[in-house]
Amino acid sequence: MIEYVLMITTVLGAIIALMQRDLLKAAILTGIPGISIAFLFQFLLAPDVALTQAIVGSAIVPVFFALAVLRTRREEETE
Amino acid sequence: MNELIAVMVILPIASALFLNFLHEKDRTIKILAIVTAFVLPVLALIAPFGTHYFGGYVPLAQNMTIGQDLPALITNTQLFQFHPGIVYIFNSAQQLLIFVLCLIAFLAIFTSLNETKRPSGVYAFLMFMGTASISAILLSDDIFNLFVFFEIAALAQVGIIVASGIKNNYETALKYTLLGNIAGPLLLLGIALLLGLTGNVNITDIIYSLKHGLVNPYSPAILMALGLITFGWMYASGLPPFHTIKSAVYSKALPHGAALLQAFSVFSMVAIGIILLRMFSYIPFTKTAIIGISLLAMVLGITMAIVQTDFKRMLGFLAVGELGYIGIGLGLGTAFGITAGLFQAVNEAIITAFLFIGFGTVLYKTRTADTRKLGGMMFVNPRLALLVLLAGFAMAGVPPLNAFQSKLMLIQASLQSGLPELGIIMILLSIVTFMTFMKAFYTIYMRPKPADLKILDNKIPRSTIISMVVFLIICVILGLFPQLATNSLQTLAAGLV
Amino acid sequence: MVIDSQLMSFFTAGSLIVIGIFAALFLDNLIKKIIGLAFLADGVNLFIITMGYKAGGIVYIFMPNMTISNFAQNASYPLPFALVLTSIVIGASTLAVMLGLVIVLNKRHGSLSASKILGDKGE
Amino acid sequence: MSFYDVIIKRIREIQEKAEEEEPVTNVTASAMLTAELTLIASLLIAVVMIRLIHPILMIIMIIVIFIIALMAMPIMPKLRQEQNDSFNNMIFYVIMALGIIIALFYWGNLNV
Repeated sequence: MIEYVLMITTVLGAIIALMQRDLLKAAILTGIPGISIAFLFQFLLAPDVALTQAIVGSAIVPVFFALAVLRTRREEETE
Repeated sequence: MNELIAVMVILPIASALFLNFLHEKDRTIKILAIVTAFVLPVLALIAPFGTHYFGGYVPLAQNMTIGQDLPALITNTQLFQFHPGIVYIFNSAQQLLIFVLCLIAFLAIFTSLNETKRPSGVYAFLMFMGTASISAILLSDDIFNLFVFFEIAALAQVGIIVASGIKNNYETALKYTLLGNIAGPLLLLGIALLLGLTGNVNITDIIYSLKHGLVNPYSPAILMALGLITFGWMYASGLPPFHTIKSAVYSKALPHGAALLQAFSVFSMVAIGIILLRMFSYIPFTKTAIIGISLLAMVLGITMAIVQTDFKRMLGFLAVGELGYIGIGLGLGTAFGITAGLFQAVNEAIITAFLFIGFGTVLYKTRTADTRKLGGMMFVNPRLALLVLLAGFAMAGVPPLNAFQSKLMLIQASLQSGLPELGIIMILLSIVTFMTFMKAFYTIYMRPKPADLKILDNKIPRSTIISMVVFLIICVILGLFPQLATNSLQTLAAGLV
Repeated sequence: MVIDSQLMSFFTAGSLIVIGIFAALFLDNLIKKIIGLAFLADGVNLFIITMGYKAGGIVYIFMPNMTISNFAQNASYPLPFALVLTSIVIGASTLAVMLGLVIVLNKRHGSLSASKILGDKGE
Repeated sequence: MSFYDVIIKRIREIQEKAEEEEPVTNVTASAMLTAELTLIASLLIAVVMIRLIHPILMIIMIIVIFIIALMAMPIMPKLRQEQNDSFNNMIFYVIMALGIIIALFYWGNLNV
């Protein structure tokens, strides 16, 4: 049952991350689908990929985005 | 077992890493880079033909020590024949294609080391890395290995654009990467569908599964995979709708970089096109689609080339347009047509590199690429002008030069396949190509010099002229003796029908 | 049709791919476009992993107390998983390149809007 | 008004709309004219290949495309504007092409 919850968090997390106006929040929220996918990999019998994805998807990628946002601008522009 | 095949990919990667390591030691880097770049085409010539199994993982059927004690569950099925590791295949066609690729890389590196003031830095690194990945794409019989090198090649191309320092190059680089990050995962999705259906990533094994009914060859997933791989192919080679970004990429690189970049596109188009034909030639729609896309590329590329005012952009669009000829050769699907298409690919890579480096001298002298501001370059250096004119003749297909032979073969092949319309369009577009070239040549070289044009006093390096002469010699040799190329391409083409 | 977790996982992967393409196509902010592309790559990875999954199977690690035939019949298919490891690393590296380019461009133009930075003036 | 004048006029109109500062010279106009004729000619010749499917369909298509080309003349300035360097344009066409390719390969093969 828990895998269905993870699938829903993945999709919802992706949509919510893209809906943020604050780019830093969006950057940090990308970790939610990342970590959900990592747990999903564990359920799909791929523990070593899950380990890699947990590090890359939930730590490295959000940090990359957050660093990029901090070096550029925080708010999305409105026309 | 053939170790030299793997060396063809490993040597450029190793030398790229090593050159980066020797930062700031300009003289050593220069010598080392030229020596390695010179070794690469020689290596392609001396390596014996054959198959290389990475890590020594041969199919179980050939591995007697493991193969004999296995249960009937394995020996009686195809598992016994399948390839467990990455396989590189090296035959006469691959030899010719890799030789030409490495030769262009050598001349581009040779030119760049003398034209740029500081040889140390990432530029040579990126050129070697790109060459290695395209060689791997040509050699690889493993479709996932192909994807990995496809991505490395895309990154190397982005690096070459970023390193050029031309105005607005970062914008073009970002556009190219963004589009690449759509095309790359979708290509991977196509590969994944094939893997899911056949359980294999080795192309020979996938073909075996498709031809011997192990999987349904018309299942929707296969058709989807075919579409997605075609999409990745269009990105890698710059066919429409990627022709605008690809021509922008060529125009934002330095001339020698652009020469190498178009060679990358030409050879990845050939490599992935051959794989498409090998796997899916039983679906009749594949060839129709390849011909349709190629026609679109020819017409859009060449008509867009005429209306450009920037000569680098014009050359970029012409390079995209010429890709269409290769595609038509592949799409005709006969052995003669495929040979003609591959021969055209070899010729086009050489001639376009020749043109990019040739027109690059104008850029070197005047620092502008706008044809409206140029003129009178003929009197600055008439011999160079003559070389550029000969390159243009070669591109248009004037008799003693090489593109004449391949275009003639293409037209004959289209007549033999019962599609004379393609021949007519090819002749028409050749004429328009020549007109486009002459328009640029006239405005840059023959028109009186505009008053506000400043011609810099820097001498054109001798290495640039040597490279151009080498290109011209190859053009003449291939034009007079086309059998040199077609003989080695015929075996591959015959195997694809 | 039986709705099992494998099918649902394919749908999740598909929706991630669609969300990614949507973001790359319609959102104007460059960082958001790149976030979308990261989701696209994630979706493809999830798709490949789901293909190797076997309902009720075991992890493809050979333990000392297993027999070969039991392992061969129940283990999930490991080849896709090996591919995804490579693909994750490639995705992260191209992401870093794109973000680096975005930082440079923001310094030049003072904006993150795709229609402003990547507009029609590249000739 | 001759054909050449019509072309020049239309190019100028489209350039004014696009707010380009380029002057319409003889070279630009002749280049546009060549591109235009090449485009229409190769389109018409390519359509002849439909004869492999059905000869009557080919005749109809040629007539239709000829009329459309005459009505939409000059096509090239518009086509050039469509194929500009704007990223939004590029990605739109890329996704369109993806959709068309998948649809063609998927349904084209299942139903033929």
